[in-house]
Amino acid sequence: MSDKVLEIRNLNVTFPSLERNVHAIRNCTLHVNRGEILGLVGESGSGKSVTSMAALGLLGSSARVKGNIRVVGREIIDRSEAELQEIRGRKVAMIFQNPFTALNPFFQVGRQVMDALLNSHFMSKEEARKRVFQAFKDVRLPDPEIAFNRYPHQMSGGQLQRVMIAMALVCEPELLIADEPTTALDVTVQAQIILLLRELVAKKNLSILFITHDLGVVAALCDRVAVMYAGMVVESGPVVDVLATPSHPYTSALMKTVPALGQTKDDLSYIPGQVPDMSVPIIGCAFAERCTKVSEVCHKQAPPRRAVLTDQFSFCHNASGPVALDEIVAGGRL
Amino acid sequence: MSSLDGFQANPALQPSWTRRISHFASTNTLLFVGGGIFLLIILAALFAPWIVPFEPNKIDFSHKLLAPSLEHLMGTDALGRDIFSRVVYGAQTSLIIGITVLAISMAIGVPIGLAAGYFGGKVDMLLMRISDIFLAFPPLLLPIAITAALGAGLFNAMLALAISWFPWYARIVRGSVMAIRKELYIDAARAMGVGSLRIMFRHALPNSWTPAIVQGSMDFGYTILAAASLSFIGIGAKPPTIEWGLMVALSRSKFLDYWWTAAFPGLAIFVTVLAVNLLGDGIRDMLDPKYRSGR
Amino acid sequence: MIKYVAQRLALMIVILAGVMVVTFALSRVLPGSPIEMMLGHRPTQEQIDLARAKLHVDEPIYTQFSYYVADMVRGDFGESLRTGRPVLEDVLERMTATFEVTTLAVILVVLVGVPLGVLSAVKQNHLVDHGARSFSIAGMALPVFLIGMMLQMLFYGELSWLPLQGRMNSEILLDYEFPRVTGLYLIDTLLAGQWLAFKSAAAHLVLPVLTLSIASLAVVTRITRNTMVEVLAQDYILTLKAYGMRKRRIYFLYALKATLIPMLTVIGLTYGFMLGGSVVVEYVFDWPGLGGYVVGAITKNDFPAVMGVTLFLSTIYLSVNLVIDLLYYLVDPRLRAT
Amino acid sequence: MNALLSVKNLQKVYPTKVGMIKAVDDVSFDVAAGETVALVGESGCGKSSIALSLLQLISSDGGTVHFDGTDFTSLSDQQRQQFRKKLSIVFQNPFSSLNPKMRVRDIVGEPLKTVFGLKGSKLEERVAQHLRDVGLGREHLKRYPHEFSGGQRQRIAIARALALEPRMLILDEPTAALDVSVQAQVLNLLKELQAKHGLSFLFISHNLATVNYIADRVMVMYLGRIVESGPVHSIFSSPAHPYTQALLASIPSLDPLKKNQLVALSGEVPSPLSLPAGCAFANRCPYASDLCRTLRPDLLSKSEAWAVACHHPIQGEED
Amino acid sequence: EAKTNTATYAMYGDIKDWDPSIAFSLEVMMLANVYEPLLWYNPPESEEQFSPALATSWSVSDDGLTWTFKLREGVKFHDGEPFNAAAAKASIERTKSMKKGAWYIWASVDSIEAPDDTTLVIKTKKPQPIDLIASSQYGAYMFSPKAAEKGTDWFNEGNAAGTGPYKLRQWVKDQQVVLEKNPEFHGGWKEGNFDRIILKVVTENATQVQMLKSGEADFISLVPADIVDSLNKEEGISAYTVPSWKNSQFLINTQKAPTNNKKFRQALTHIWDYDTVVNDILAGHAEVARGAVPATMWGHNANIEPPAFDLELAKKLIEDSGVPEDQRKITIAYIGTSEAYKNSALLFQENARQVGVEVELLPGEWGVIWDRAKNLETAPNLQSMTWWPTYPTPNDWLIGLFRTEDKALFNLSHYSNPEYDKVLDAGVELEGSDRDAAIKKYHEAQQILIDDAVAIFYADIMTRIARQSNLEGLEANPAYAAVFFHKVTRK
Ligand SMILES: Nc1ncnc2c1ncn2[C@@H]1O[C@H](COP(=O)(O)OP(=O)(O)OP(=O)(O)O)[C@@H](O)[C@H]1O
Ligand SMILES: Nc1ncnc2c1ncn2[C@@H]1O[C@H](COP(=O)(O)OP(=O)(O)OP(=O)(O)O)[C@@H](O)[C@H]1O
Ligand SMILES: [Mg+2]
Ligand SMILES: [Mg+2]
Repeated sequence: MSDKVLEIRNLNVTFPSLERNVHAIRNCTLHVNRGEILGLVGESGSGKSVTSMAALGLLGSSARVKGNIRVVGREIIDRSEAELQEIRGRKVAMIFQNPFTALNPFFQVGRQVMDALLNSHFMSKEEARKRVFQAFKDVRLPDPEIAFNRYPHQMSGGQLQRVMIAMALVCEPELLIADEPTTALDVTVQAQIILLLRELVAKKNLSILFITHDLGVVAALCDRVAVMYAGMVVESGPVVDVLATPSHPYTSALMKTVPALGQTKDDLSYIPGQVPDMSVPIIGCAFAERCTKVSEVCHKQAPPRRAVLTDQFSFCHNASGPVALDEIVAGGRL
Repeated sequence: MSSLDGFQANPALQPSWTRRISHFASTNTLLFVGGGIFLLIILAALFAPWIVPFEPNKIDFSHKLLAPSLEHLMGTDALGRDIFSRVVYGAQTSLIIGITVLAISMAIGVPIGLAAGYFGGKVDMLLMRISDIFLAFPPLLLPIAITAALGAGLFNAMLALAISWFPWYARIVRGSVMAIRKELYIDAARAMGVGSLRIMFRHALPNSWTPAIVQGSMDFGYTILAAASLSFIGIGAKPPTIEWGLMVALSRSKFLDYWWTAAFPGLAIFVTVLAVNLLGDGIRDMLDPKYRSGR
Repeated sequence: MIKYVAQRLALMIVILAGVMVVTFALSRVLPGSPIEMMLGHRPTQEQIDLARAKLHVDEPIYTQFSYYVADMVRGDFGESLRTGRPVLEDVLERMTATFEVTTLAVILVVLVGVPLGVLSAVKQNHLVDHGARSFSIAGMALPVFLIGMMLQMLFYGELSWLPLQGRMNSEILLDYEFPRVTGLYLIDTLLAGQWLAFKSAAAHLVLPVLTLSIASLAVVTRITRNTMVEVLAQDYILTLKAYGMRKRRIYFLYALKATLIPMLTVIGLTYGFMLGGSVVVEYVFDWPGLGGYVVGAITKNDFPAVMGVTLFLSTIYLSVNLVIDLLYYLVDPRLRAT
Repeated sequence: MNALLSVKNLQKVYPTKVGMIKAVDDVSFDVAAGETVALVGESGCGKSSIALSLLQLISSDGGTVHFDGTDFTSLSDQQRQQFRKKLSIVFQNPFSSLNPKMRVRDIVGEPLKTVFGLKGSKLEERVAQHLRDVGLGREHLKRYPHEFSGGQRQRIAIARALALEPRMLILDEPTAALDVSVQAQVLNLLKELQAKHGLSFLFISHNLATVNYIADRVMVMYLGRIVESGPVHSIFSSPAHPYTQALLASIPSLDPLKKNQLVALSGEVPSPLSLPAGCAFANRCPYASDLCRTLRPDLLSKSEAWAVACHHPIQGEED
Repeated sequence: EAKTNTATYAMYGDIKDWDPSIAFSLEVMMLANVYEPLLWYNPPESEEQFSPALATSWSVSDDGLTWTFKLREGVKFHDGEPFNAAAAKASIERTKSMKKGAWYIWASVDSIEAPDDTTLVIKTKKPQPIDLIASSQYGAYMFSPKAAEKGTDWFNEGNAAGTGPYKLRQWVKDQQVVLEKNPEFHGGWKEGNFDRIILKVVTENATQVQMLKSGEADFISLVPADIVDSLNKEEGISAYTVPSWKNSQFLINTQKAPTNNKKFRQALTHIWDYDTVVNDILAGHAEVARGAVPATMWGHNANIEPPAFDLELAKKLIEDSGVPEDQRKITIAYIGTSEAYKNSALLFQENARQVGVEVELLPGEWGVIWDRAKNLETAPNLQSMTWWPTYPTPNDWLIGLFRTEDKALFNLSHYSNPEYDKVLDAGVELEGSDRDAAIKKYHEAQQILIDDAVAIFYADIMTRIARQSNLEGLEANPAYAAVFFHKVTRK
């Protein structure tokens, strides 16, 4: 068995509608190794959430999903609901962006966490309750007993997000998918969550797919990062490498737009133009329209996957480094 | 300003109207069936004199209670009147009822809702309590009480229905105005020194029309049904007005033996209301994406 | 809790006062003199004087109103012109018949409409959904009186399965004495252990209840479906799915509870529609309840009776809504926040 | 200092079902002509409430707001209309701050119409001119907001705010709803416009990095009160208030090697419904003493332009 | 045990007044079976005009002022009280003094005496047909003095105490009245008599018809004329008509514009389509009327020709009348539940439209439209009326409907013609002494009504009966709108 907890290969997701087909994910490939945190970054609409939903088979019947997704070695695509239920909660858990809406307002939070636990593991209620208390303690919720009987509206966003994390932990999944779990929170709370997640990964050998649009959070939390643009991963690699020496023009452009403390430049740089319309077929490189290093080939041919450094890959015609020939076909035409 | 080059909205993101409509036609066949039938009904109402084979009020006892035939498509009633002709004319009445009741109840309800939602506080409290009073009567009972006081008759019935129905519009408009009031563009307009009245009518009203119209299109059918019920129990339309509910009422003593006397006017109500409801549903789907089927 | 109840109660009283303003106003806009209308046939001078005194017509309108309110609060709705008895007595006597039909209809609507709506939402765009939606859209387009008449034609005229009208078979009503404990024949006959009478009562209830239910059933199915669809699109449902929760548990525990509030609202409204619809249904089925009473009263210009029933049913309706408000409180933890 | 905007002891209380929320508690500050002052703090600390009560879009419950020497709070609605041309606002969310049923021409033209009474081609001319200022063309006049991207919408909102040719703009988190790539464009635009028109900005944000980029001075808020104010570079390099310090330490750096510098505050933000008697930050503060828990510190000058509300300010190297 | 023999009668409204002194409406079905008067009036063509009820014999003094009734012995009221002269006296006096319902039939009575238990003496100031009055279908019933003591409220709780063949067993308000055989009935019982009568409230005639067809009802009260023949064809059902003293007319308001114009009124009589109404709407179960008194009643004027249905003539009369075009609007009030009225009115409305007269229909419940019609302000131009005598005399119509009244009661034409009153009074004066002379006067009076066009006299109607055909012993009696159940047996 591979040490890849999540493996997505050539994922394509289309939302068909009579008005226009939205081709939201185009040949996306990424993986999460056991015990690592992969950051998935990208602008709004780049397909981060769709990718994560696909990983759990949660996209529903309105989406057409093609490619391979393996979670802990099990194929996800085209599986029945019953089979998926085996995986969900037990092998992989998910945390959503907005903790205020991700919990049912009509039930006490403890009950909801306990239900998730009882659903994925067979045990007595008493036992389950104990474990929930423990999980609440682990995520440092003050007064677990009181928190257990609270309704969501009686808790703050940071607390709720911790409840969500506790829910994920208590189920002891191998993979945790977190879709922008800190975006709705304040920086100080965000810092708490980041530290908490780091600690939990270290303690419990958890693997996390962490979705965010904040490169700073990636830097602070993740081991590896995958940068998404227009439905595909354009660059991936260890955080240290990608952020220090971005090989894709999009990654570097993105980094330059972020104002950083202590920066005293007169003008912030920006990325001109707009994200491509996902309902229109893209020929060549999706970023070509906005790229400063664009060349003729970019408009004609989809860029191949190149290994830039040992573990750093980039989909760019102009990225330095050798072309991994075996990947040209896989990354190929749309 | 060089930094702004290429900052254009992509027109492809906005599908054209024709595409939208054709998309709609194919996803929402029922809407188009409803719309089609409704159009036919409107045409029937408008061109009734040219369509009908017989004078609708012409009494001819030698032809009474004839079963449907080629000559009398829907048969004749106890007075030998051609039911088909009467059903066609009945469309006029029903449409007038629907339009009048909705117009009156919106004319009362919309301004009330607008003022309540916009000003909030005590104004809201007062106006809404007043509306609540009218909602406290079980539906149909207030119209009954009002017509009992004002006297039976189609106009009074319509007025009574409108009075009992306006609070719904007040509520809906208020609700959406309250929601809109929280929208930043209202604050923005105020910040730019735009006056209250202008904000109410230029900003709040156009944005709260949608739910009112959606509600209206859903209520059109209810109105026709309610008016027919009032006619049926004898406090709505009176002859020589031709109204479907009244036709059923007049045939009540006969329908077990002469089913067509009640069935066709009843069917006319059903088809019309169904068409209107389908249309209303479609309009709602179109204007209010929340209810679109499927995700 | 007590504060909440007190608030709701106060609101209800305020609205009830408003309702009285409306009925009072209506009773003063009667064509001709209200007194003549209220007294009916050839009143003697004596009767007129008495009525004038009772209505306090010589005093200012607000004084008249205060007397009116005092009368209503005491339950003095005046005398019915038709039966010559106090309206309240008539109303109380007939109330149970209406209550029996409307309550059964509401129960039927809830028991059938809610599961159907849930099913329809869960099986979105599948056959069940199409079926349920077609039913609900057709059901809402059927005039109540037509439903009643069609059912009569079918079950009495064609099949002879069910009785045409009335509340109980005459002979059974005579031969099987059962004490009117609740006034609901279905319950009273059971309490008395009278099977035949129970069966007759039930058979007589079928068509009116069905007639009264169909339109509301359509509405409730539809609204359940729509709220359920909305709820199912909520993030917290996604959370449950992401944790591999079984569907049935999601739908019938987590989602349903969230739809309860809109459902309660709809059930309240439905009850109102039923009270209104009972007017037509009781008329069609000769049902000896308040609806039939009010139609009779209208044709006879029995104004005190019409207003009495109106006021009475409004009070009932308001009380139902009060109960529903209290249920909100129990269902929605957010209302309980302190 | 000749302040353009001078706020004294501003108070705002929201009565709610469950109690009174003191959203703005005794806030005073000045903004000089041509200056950019930033207001930062966590969500719910009262930033928007200040913005709205400056314009009296919500009525304040105490204190005064002098703009250009006139007390805004004591004006009648009528008089206030005239003043509104001098002080304008851009809101956080360009997706909801533009009326979806109005064309760009009317959105930008409306204040011109109601305040200046402009009409017809004159109006159109002015609108086009303002749109040009923010980089939009005549071809956009007839479009509706939904036909624009987020960044473009924010430009329209800025054009509208500039239509009355104000002397000061209040910017309530103008880039919070935008992607980083777009955020940069809007920030650049704002800087450009300020240089061109000599505007003052009150820049509200919770993103310290953008504040650092755009502002001269910064005021840090915590639970309705200003806890520290002063020049951006001084405060960001050596914060005096423990909260400011924590805030700065909570921002993840782009440099993965500094990831261990990330420090998190412990504890929860107290409910605004029941604020503690002493310093509101005391329960999360690593330096809190008994004094902090009983006595609320006042905002006191630390140096000429620097003030802090803390019993135990952090002593950094003074510049 | 033998099966109870039950008859079900569908009646279209519940009993309103249980007090026999007051009841004046639908109650007759109950009254005539639970109570008895002193005499019953026999159907026309019987050998005797009356049959004994609680009186076994009676006589009148030569001056016609003193009537002596010999009462039946050994009769007990249902509550066990004995029936005797004192009880009879008390009954009549109570009815008379209550001034409700049909009390006026006793108005001319001067005194009542009960010299012994079985003798009742009634004295009047003027000669009066007390025998007819004592057989009236309202206001002439004998009831237990004990019950009377308990008062109207007691009756209205659903109680009765008569001497009739049936006792009141149960009253479920708005649902049913059940009568049960009185085993002590002085008339005795036959094989096949009903043990029990259910009077079931069924307001809708369609429903009644259905119940008859299904056998659920043995008799129904609402038989639309146009289905009599088709009903009769149904197996097991007998539907037919019998002569009655009823006639129908639309009274034309002579004081309200535009019908205060005689020419205009005459025009209306020509707009009425007599043949269609009688032949189609009433399905031939009626005759076109000739004036106010029906052909079945003595004193009828057969020389009167009904006005022709002639729209041309009507048009001309309207033009001549001088009623301006914009005032040619009339209202027509009738009992809304009646098919026949409704259809006639619709026909009239349609025909009137053709000659430029707009007709507004005012259907309503009798009590309501009656109240309106009495008051000139609210009165309609045309008022439906179906009349039958409380006791058999032509003057019942001529006085009741058309004699000048201070305050309108049934003169809903608001007709006041001194000449007519004079001729009529002369007839009434002669009725006791010289019937032929009286008839002459009555004929003259009827002609005046035609000349003045005070009403559209359109139909002498027959009573429609529909019942199960396995019943025997039903005899038609125009004097009573009731079925005498104890005379009926089931085969
Ligand atoms: N159900 C759907 N139907 C049609 N299009 C969809 C659907 N869900 C997502 N999309 C489209 O897919 C694309 C990717 O969306 P996704 O939600 O994954 O973006 P994201 O990267 O998560 O953005 P954000 O940062 O805003 O959350 C978008 O263009 C979106 O419009
Ligand atoms: N209309 C209102 N009614 C009641 N409470 C309110 C209202 N508006 C704001 N508040 C409360 O006042 C406090 C300050 O709110 P405000 O919107 O000013 O915060 P903010 O700093 O702008 O937050 P954010 O960064 O989330 O925009 C919060 O606790 C908020 O819940
Ligand atoms: Mg997302
Ligand atoms: Mg804010």
